[in-house]
Amino acid sequence: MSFLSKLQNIDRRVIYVIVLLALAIPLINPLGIPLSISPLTEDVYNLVESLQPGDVVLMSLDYSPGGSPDVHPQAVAVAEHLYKKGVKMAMVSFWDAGPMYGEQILKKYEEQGLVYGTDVVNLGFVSGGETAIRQFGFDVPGTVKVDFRGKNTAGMPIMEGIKDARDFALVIDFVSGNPGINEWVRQVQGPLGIKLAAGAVTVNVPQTMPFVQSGQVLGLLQGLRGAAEYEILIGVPGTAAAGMDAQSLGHMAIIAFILVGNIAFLLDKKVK
Amino acid sequence: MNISSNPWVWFSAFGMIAIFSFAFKENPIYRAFEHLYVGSAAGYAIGVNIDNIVKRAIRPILQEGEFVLIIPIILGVLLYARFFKSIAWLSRWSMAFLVGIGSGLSIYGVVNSQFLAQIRATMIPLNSVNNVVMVFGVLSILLYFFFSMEQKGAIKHSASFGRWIMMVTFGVSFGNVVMGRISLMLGALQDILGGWLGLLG
Amino acid sequence: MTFLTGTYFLFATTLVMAIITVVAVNLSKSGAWTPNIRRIAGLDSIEEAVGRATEMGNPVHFTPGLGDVTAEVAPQTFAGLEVLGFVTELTAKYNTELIVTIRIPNVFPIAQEIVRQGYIAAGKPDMFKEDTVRFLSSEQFAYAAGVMGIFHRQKVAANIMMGAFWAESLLFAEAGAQVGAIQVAGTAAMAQIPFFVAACDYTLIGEELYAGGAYLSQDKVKLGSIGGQDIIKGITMALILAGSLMATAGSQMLVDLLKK
Amino acid sequence: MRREVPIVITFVVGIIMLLTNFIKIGAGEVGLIQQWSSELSNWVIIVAAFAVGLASVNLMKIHSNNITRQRPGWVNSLILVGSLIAFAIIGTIARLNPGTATAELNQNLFDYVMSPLGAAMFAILCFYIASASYRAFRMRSAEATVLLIAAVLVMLGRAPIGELMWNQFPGIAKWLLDIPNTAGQRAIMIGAAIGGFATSLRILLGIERGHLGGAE
Repeated sequence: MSFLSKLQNIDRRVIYVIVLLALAIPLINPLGIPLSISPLTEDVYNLVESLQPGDVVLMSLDYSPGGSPDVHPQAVAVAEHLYKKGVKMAMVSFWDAGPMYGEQILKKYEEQGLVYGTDVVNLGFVSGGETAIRQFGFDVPGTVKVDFRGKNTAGMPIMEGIKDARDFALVIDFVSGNPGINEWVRQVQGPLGIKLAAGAVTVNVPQTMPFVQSGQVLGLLQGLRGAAEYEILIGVPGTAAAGMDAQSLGHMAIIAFILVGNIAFLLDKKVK
Repeated sequence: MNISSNPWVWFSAFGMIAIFSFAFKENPIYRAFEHLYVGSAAGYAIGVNIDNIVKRAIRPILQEGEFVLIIPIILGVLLYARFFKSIAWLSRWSMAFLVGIGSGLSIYGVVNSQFLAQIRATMIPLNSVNNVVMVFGVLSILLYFFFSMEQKGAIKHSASFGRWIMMVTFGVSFGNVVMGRISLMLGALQDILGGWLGLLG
Repeated sequence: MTFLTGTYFLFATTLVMAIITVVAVNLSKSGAWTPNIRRIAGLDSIEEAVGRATEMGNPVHFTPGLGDVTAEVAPQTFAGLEVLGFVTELTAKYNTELIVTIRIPNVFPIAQEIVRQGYIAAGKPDMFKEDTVRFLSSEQFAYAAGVMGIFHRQKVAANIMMGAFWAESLLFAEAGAQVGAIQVAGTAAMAQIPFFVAACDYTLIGEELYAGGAYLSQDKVKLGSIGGQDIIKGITMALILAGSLMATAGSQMLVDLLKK
Repeated sequence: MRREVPIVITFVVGIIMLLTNFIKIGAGEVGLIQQWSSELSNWVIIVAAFAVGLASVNLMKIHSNNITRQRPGWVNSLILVGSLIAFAIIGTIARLNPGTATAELNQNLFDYVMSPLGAAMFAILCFYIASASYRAFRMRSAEATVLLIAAVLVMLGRAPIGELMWNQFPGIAKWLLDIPNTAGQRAIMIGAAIGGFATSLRILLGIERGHLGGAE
């Protein structure tokens, strides 16, 4: 076996170890590479910035453990911004794991004095996918009569004046697949014309772009990097920002793999 | 180093390392944790949905007398008829209900938001390179997926332009997937290195 | 009865699309009009791949994807199974061993029947062995690991993947490349297409999979539906072109009409 | 009965859900069709909750068989069945009794068992994309070359270090995402909308019955 074909057939475990090191070392010893802010992230930031204290924002938490590392930090960062602005947060989920992530976020703000039912509420999980999103969008109190914690939503101060999705000052869908932003756009944004923004798992970003370009989605956080940019915008760097150096080295490693693999492939073809 | 003293954290760190070990070699510990994950996710979903049934159907029936909700409960129970050969056909009534609602709903949503809205957004003046790429990119890809016509001459060239645009589209997806996958690994590493070993500041 | 405002054009569009689809399907069913679906280029690459495997004397691997026949992705699985019929005939013609791996229990009996019938139709019923169609595991990654094992042990020379795929697509494509197999893939799972294009010799993209399946099965309803969709596509293209030419000339008339 | 009833059900409920967007009957604030469609949607939420259990029944059947026959790997089947039952029971009790110790246990099971294991299962994909990058993604054709170049440009634009190397990379990546990608995704979206429309219509009209299963 020639050197070139040996190089092409290197043990995959060697590659795994290189990737692990490229990610772990900068996590432990950050390099401090500067991060520029994408206009799409700024759009979301400005939407939140334009809200008034007392407005109610709906966060639709539509992700699972599989996508959570890419999306949950976005929800955490946006919630922090909403908290600072004095905006009220309602949460709902069309994925069954969603409410648990909602509880993780709410716990922190309840400890800081926000009152459940007045400033924040977790409306829980609604089964039924696309149909559920439509039903919720058209009739919020009728669809979630009881919240995640088993309390009646009727009479909660935060739910006062909320009839359909148009009564939220902004709806942000944090999403790692279907049902998610597609369904929100076609079942609620289209017919009702709500203000809709999204935080998407990186993999879904390209598919969401036509909605952004056509103005159906007003702002988009793009995966973990979107969360990191948001953390920097609100001046509270968190786990997402801490991971960006590792993202840099990880990308470099993958690009190097593609280059070396292809150089060996092309040279090998020439030799043959 | 500031190792966690929380037994839950120890358990989850051990579980994650066990799952990662699959990449290096398939092994019994991986298989045990894989089955634990599959079982727990399925069990979790059952708990969530029983809660939904109780809150949305059973309580309204018992406490508010909304007896009409017995119909969806029957439809729901009928889904399980498929596990009994003699009455398996009954489960089709429930499927027909779910699929009918889904189709009716999606026709409207798809035509409105993914068809007309996107056509409208493509009706842009041909006054810049970007706009020309956008309009002719969309047109030539639609042409590429035209099946009842042989692709010859000008049509062939135009459709092949469409295929090239798609290749760039797929390249963009590829690049995004890389970032997404690294994010997932970072999340796990932050839990292991930070949450468990206390190595991260 | 009143129409809701702002939905006139939408309603008209839905109605026109429905009429075109229904008429096309019915004409095709009655035999009055059969849309002439062109041969998809990817199908020729399948023939090439089977030919290569024959030259090398090594088996062909086929998977109809990881989707269930009752799930949303069912059309992809069915299209994959239609291609399986074609692959079976080819391998029968060339006397080349075929290995079909299955992840979904529901798909197993269907695939087995297709392969058995394919061999009988080609006059070679003896080629069907009990382990031609293999159920490996219903767990996603366990199935993927099983397929990778088969690639290495049996020195698969051609790998054909048609159906719905998820993240395991990477593993198949890599394992296939490692053993030097010719690979042809087809899927409508948009997230996986990039990996197939980068690692396979030919990839059927999205709707091509359905059209390929309809072409091979010659199912009248499917052919009629594809014909109807082509007509709608043609009208769409004309609309876009007209709209953007009018926009270039400074008129927003068509854009406004679509909002009505 | 067996054949016609499902087709009628599909047609009737489908038409209601479609027309609710276009037509209003009755003088009240909310039209008749709108009332029906709202009630039907409520039902879907309930029926869909029942549907989730279907997959678990299959899982239970396969794995309890493994256990009773002591097939190889039956211990793993036991783990699966045990965790399924435990999570289902604890989850149900916890949700119906919020604020209790069971609810806390349920949150811990989610935070420290289900969530990290699920995240780890998907994190392995990072390894796979790395090894496939090295060993499988080749410039074997002009098309694959274009794809790989676009991919590398996007990666350089996305990783903060790319900008440090050349400050134009983020701009290039943004252009690729905004223009050719949007054109491609939009065309695919329009094509999928036409295809999805045709499929939904065939189901609604009973021309396509695959979802009802083939066998009588």
